[in-house]
Amino acid sequence: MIVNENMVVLSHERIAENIYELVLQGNLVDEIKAPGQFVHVKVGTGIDPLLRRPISIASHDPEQHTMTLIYRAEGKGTRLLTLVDRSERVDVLGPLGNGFSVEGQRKTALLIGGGIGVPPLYGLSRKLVENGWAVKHILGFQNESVSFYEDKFGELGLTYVATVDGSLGSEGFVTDVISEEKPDFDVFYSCGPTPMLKALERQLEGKRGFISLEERMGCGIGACFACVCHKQDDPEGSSYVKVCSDGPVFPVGAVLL
Amino acid sequence: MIVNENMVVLSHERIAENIYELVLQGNLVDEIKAPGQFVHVKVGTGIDPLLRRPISIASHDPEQHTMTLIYRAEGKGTRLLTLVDRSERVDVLGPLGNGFSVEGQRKTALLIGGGIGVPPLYGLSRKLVENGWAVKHILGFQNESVSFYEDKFGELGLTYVATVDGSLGSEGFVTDVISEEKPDFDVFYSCGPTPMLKALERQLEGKRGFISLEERMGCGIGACFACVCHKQDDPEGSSYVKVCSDGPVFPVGAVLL
Amino acid sequence: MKSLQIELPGLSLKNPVMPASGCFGFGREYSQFYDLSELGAIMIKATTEEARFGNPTPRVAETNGGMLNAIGLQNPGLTGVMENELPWLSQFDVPIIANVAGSQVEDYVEVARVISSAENVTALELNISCPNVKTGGIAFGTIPEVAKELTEKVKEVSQVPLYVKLSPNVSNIVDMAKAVEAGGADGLTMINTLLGMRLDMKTGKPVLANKTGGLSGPAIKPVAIRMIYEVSQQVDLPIIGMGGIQSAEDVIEYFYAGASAIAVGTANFVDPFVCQRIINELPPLLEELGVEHISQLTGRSWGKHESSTVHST
Amino acid sequence: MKSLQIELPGLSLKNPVMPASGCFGFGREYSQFYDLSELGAIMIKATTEEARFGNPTPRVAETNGGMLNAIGLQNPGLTGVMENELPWLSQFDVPIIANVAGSQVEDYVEVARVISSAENVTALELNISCPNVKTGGIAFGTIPEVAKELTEKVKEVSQVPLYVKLSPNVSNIVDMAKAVEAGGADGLTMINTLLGMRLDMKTGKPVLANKTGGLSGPAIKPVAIRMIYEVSQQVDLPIIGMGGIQSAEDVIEYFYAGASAIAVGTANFVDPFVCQRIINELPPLLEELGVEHISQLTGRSWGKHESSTVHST
Ligand SMILES: Cc1cc2nc3c(=O)[nH]c(=O)nc-3n(C[C@H](O)[C@H](O)[C@H](O)COP(=O)(O)OP(=O)(O)OC[C@H]3O[C@@H](n4cnc5c(N)ncnc54)[C@H](O)[C@@H]3O)c2cc1C
Ligand SMILES: Cc1cc2nc3c(=O)[nH]c(=O)nc-3n(C[C@H](O)[C@H](O)[C@H](O)COP(=O)(O)OP(=O)(O)OC[C@H]3O[C@@H](n4cnc5c(N)ncnc54)[C@H](O)[C@@H]3O)c2cc1C
Ligand SMILES: Cc1cc2nc3c(=O)[nH]c(=O)nc-3n(C[C@H](O)[C@H](O)[C@H](O)COP(=O)(O)O)c2cc1C
Ligand SMILES: Cc1cc2nc3c(=O)[nH]c(=O)nc-3n(C[C@H](O)[C@H](O)[C@H](O)COP(=O)(O)O)c2cc1C
Ligand code: FES
Ligand code: FES
Repeated sequence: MIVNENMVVLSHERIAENIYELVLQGNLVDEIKAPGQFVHVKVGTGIDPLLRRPISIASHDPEQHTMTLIYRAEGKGTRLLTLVDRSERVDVLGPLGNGFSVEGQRKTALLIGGGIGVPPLYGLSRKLVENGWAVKHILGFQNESVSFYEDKFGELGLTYVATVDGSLGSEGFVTDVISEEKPDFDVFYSCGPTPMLKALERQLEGKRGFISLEERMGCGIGACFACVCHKQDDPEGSSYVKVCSDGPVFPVGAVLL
Repeated sequence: MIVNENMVVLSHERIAENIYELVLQGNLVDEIKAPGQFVHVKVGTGIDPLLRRPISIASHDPEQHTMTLIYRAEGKGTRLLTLVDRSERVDVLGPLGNGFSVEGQRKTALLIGGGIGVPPLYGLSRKLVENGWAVKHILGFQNESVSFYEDKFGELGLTYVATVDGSLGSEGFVTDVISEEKPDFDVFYSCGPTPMLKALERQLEGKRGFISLEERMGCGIGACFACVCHKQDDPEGSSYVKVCSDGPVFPVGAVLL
Repeated sequence: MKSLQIELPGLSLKNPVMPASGCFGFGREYSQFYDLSELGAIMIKATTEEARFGNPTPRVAETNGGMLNAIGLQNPGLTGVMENELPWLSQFDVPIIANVAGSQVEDYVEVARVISSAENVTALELNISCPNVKTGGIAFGTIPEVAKELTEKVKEVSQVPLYVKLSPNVSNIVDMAKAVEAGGADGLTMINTLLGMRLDMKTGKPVLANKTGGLSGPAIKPVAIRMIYEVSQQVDLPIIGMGGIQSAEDVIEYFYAGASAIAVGTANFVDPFVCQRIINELPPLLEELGVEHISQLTGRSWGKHESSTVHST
Repeated sequence: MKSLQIELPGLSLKNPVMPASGCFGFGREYSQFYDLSELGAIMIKATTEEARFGNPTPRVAETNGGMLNAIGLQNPGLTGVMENELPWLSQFDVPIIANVAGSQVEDYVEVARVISSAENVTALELNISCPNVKTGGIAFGTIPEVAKELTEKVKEVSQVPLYVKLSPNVSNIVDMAKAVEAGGADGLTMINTLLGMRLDMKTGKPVLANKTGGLSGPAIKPVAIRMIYEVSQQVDLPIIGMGGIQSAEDVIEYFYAGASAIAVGTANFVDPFVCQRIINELPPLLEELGVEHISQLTGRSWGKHESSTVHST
């Protein structure tokens, strides 16, 4: 069930350049069904900014009723969000959308994340390991100063890092890592900028995989038709999917990127 | 000189129902010339609310570079202002306008205040006493719960209080107090709702006096022509005064109320 | 709540609060949050003859105190709405106002003819004002004569009362209102969105794929209030007001201006419970204001007396 | 700052930033805060033939992300401006754009004839769009033919280039722009305020004594951007853009849309230093964007190339 709750801030830290980790506590956490779901956050109480901001659930702890959001302070809303202090409250709507499906069979998964697409993969990786999967990670960042969580991913499985300027890990993109390392896997999971997802779709053609998409949103629950995408099997037609409610996670090949 | 300063909040207390006392510190205080001047306060940093709020300087302390504002939490802006905490900063433009003239001759002054018109009279009374004047006060409030500063005024001189419901002092309006007590005085000073000022103008016809006016404001410095009033000697004509820059204090009889 | 019950052409409203077209889909999503039967009515998403995908994305952008949208009338088409959406909605005890859109007169007429026959559609909202469709649209919403003719044609075929939704992007809103009144409209809904645009700092290009979009939200409320104030004094039709409504206080302001009911759009995205909240906040607020019935407030800004709805029912 | 220098008809601007008419008086008050010579230009308060008191108060009201004003063109009249204000302003090294207002053609013509002869007035801004004057005004701003004729008449007598200020309260802003271009305008300034209204919760009556007022501030920026985007592609006149500008980023957005310079109005009330601040913030921002000269940004949203000002000087 989707709930709207003023969640308590347990901690709020800057973990990289313009990257913040926000830990929230509340009953909303009990409703989280799968890694990859997101929440819609209202920053401030007034009309400035007016709209909610969609942010992925990076990970959550059912016992403590806590969830972690990791976001980049970019525009008006997220910059304002950084000012929220411990023990203050944040207006959150969620959990929203459908997350990554993590079936029980013990297999090997390759998780590929780019920039602020990395956060939801952490919760996913933990869940997969919990379910007995072997996990490998490829994390792409602009440069070292904006990178985060490499160590945490490292604890869960083999982790490659690529940065555009080579300041951390290998120089280049996640796709370069794949071509070089040729990691073998059964299923891949990816979240990041659309160009990266497109490149992966080509590079990993034929492989089973799931990708998480980003779109500008209004309602976040499927009512306003702001976040609609064409399906690959009907690129021109009127059939569609809504990123907010049908996604943000889709099987690779389902959606026209 | 008018300055725009982010002043430090030294204290911020609720002193009556919806009435708050805000003490601010900064160099702006050094520019205050006379009691009755006001400041233009920006609540919040964004566009909600957009405009500044004019608030009288209730009193100030040149040594400590502090000034006290007393305001009623009413609409969007003032209600938001109540949330500002100690040691935070408030964006203040001022001092604005011309205050009460307090010539040196030792005389007797009658200060008549109504509701949120009372605050500036406190600084005025202190100044007058300092200059060797005898002061009497008549303070009008809706009822006891929204009354404030009676004691402080009492320390400076004879103080009558009137409340509409009689819950404090005599029942009725400040004008009733005058008719009953017939206090004698040389000059009167008044600040309060326009209907009250009108009544006083009639009741104290012929007496020397100064009144402080309220008008909706834009710029607060005389540029936008939002706060203009006709003059009594040219009620229909194009001559005018600006409450923000020519006032808010005017000699009784100068402005058409 | 007796103090909120209102009778308008085709509409017996428990209360004058309804979600605005396009901001509530066909109700399914918001039914997760509260019982849709609590609403005064529901204005469903614009329906066109054929299913439409709408515009490419991005379709929304935020602005100061508002938002831009260029959805492009995406909808499942007349058949889809008749077969799936309306039957689903019939489980709720709430009148449906069907928002009718098209590119040319024939489309409008066909959609109106069919959809007005649905058992739970008790009124139509003729959308002559969508700023986000390339063809047609604009002329219908800005040229009085054209609006009048379309109103007449649609009125002929409609089995339920017809409300015409006015666009604010005109030099003279009163002329438009009078034209559709002459065309036989039973009521007005206003306002639709103001045509606006936002450009991206980095690229310099429009944020919306459609380039321009419709401005909605709190930012446009003063324009809507002004237009309803003007129109309500000049035409004898009930007005369902909308534009930036977020609270019960906003609703009261719309009634003062001349509205007989109101719709909430953008605010649903910020607070999915907003309509329910407003409905609950109204009765105590009316008591504070000392009025027995909300309709007594209609037109108070220009001195209209008592219930504005009588004459129009 | 070479990167900010702009040449427009009648205007050699150090930078493209100027206070908007009516939001800066005649400069006296703001001269307390900074040297007015730092400004690109100054658009002075509307001047009418006779001194005017304007509307009764309240004259302003706040709205979500904006404000309403109904000052009513209060000003000291042509003689007062010629004898007191303009001579006082001549102490500053800054071009003055005189905002010309009136109720009928003759007023406009007379004011334009006289004020354009003042030595520091280098351009006129024809205010055909003030929403707050009962007579005249409105027709001039909404009927292309009428606007064209007024422009011609004023152009005949003006000794300096003529900019016409467009009202956003029209169905088709491009028609208005083309009409005044045909009438001989040398440039456009846009937009003036949107007609709006706010009602008082307690009384139900309009907050403004004039009832309706002009909506300005951040709330209207998307409408202004859209109109400048449309007009700049259809007419060959330089545009001075305005509407809700608060920051250097806003200025860039206006240039992207098609503006060649901009004006700041309401923001002066919030931050008296806003124009100076924006002027200082622009150069570093341009560097970030990697452009040598701000005029290279004009019309980038619709793909216009390089300096837009050349053709118009
Ligand atoms: C399903 C989903 C999950 C996301 N998860 C994360 C996350 O875990 N961490 C993170 O840092 N970011 C995430 N994003 C991106 C995040 O929503 C945007 O960075 C954020 O909304 C930008 O808001 P702002 O106030 O910084 O920028 P503004 O410029 O103030 O935003 C203006 C408007 O545009 C929208 N917008 C701007 N950029 C984006 C974007 N990239 N995607 C969607 N809407 C956008 C905003 O929501 C707002 O409505 C996610 C986006 C989606 C759709
Ligand atoms: C010279 C002067 C001195 C003042 N001194 C004091 C004081 O010492 N203490 C105090 O409590 N109040 C004082 N006021 C009144 C105070 O400015 C208003 O109560 C306040 O602006 C209301 O803002 P709001 O956010 O509560 O209401 P909102 O409804 O949010 O205000 C909306 C708009 O209307 C304006 N406005 C509303 N009421 C008034 C009013 N009565 N006068 C002027 N503008 C108004 C606001 O400034 C704002 O622009 C003074 C007013 C003036 C002109
Ligand atoms: C995302 C979105 C979609 C809309 N779709 C429609 C529509 O399909 N038909 C219509 O008549 N109005 C549509 N509107 C306009 C609204 O119904 C309403 O008139 C407008 O948004 C003003 O109200 P608001 O400020 O409360 O949103 C839409 C508005 C938004 C924000
Ligand atoms: C208080 C006030 C007075 C104004 N007076 C005039 C005027 O005299 N002449 C004019 O052409 N525009 C006038 N305007 C309109 C502004 O010049 C400007 O076009 C409009 O406010 C939009 O810009 P902004 O959003 O930056 O304020 C006035 C605006 C305000 C707020
Ligand atoms: S954001 Fe509204 S439908 Fe997806
Ligand atoms: S408030 Fe602008 S002139 Fe007084």
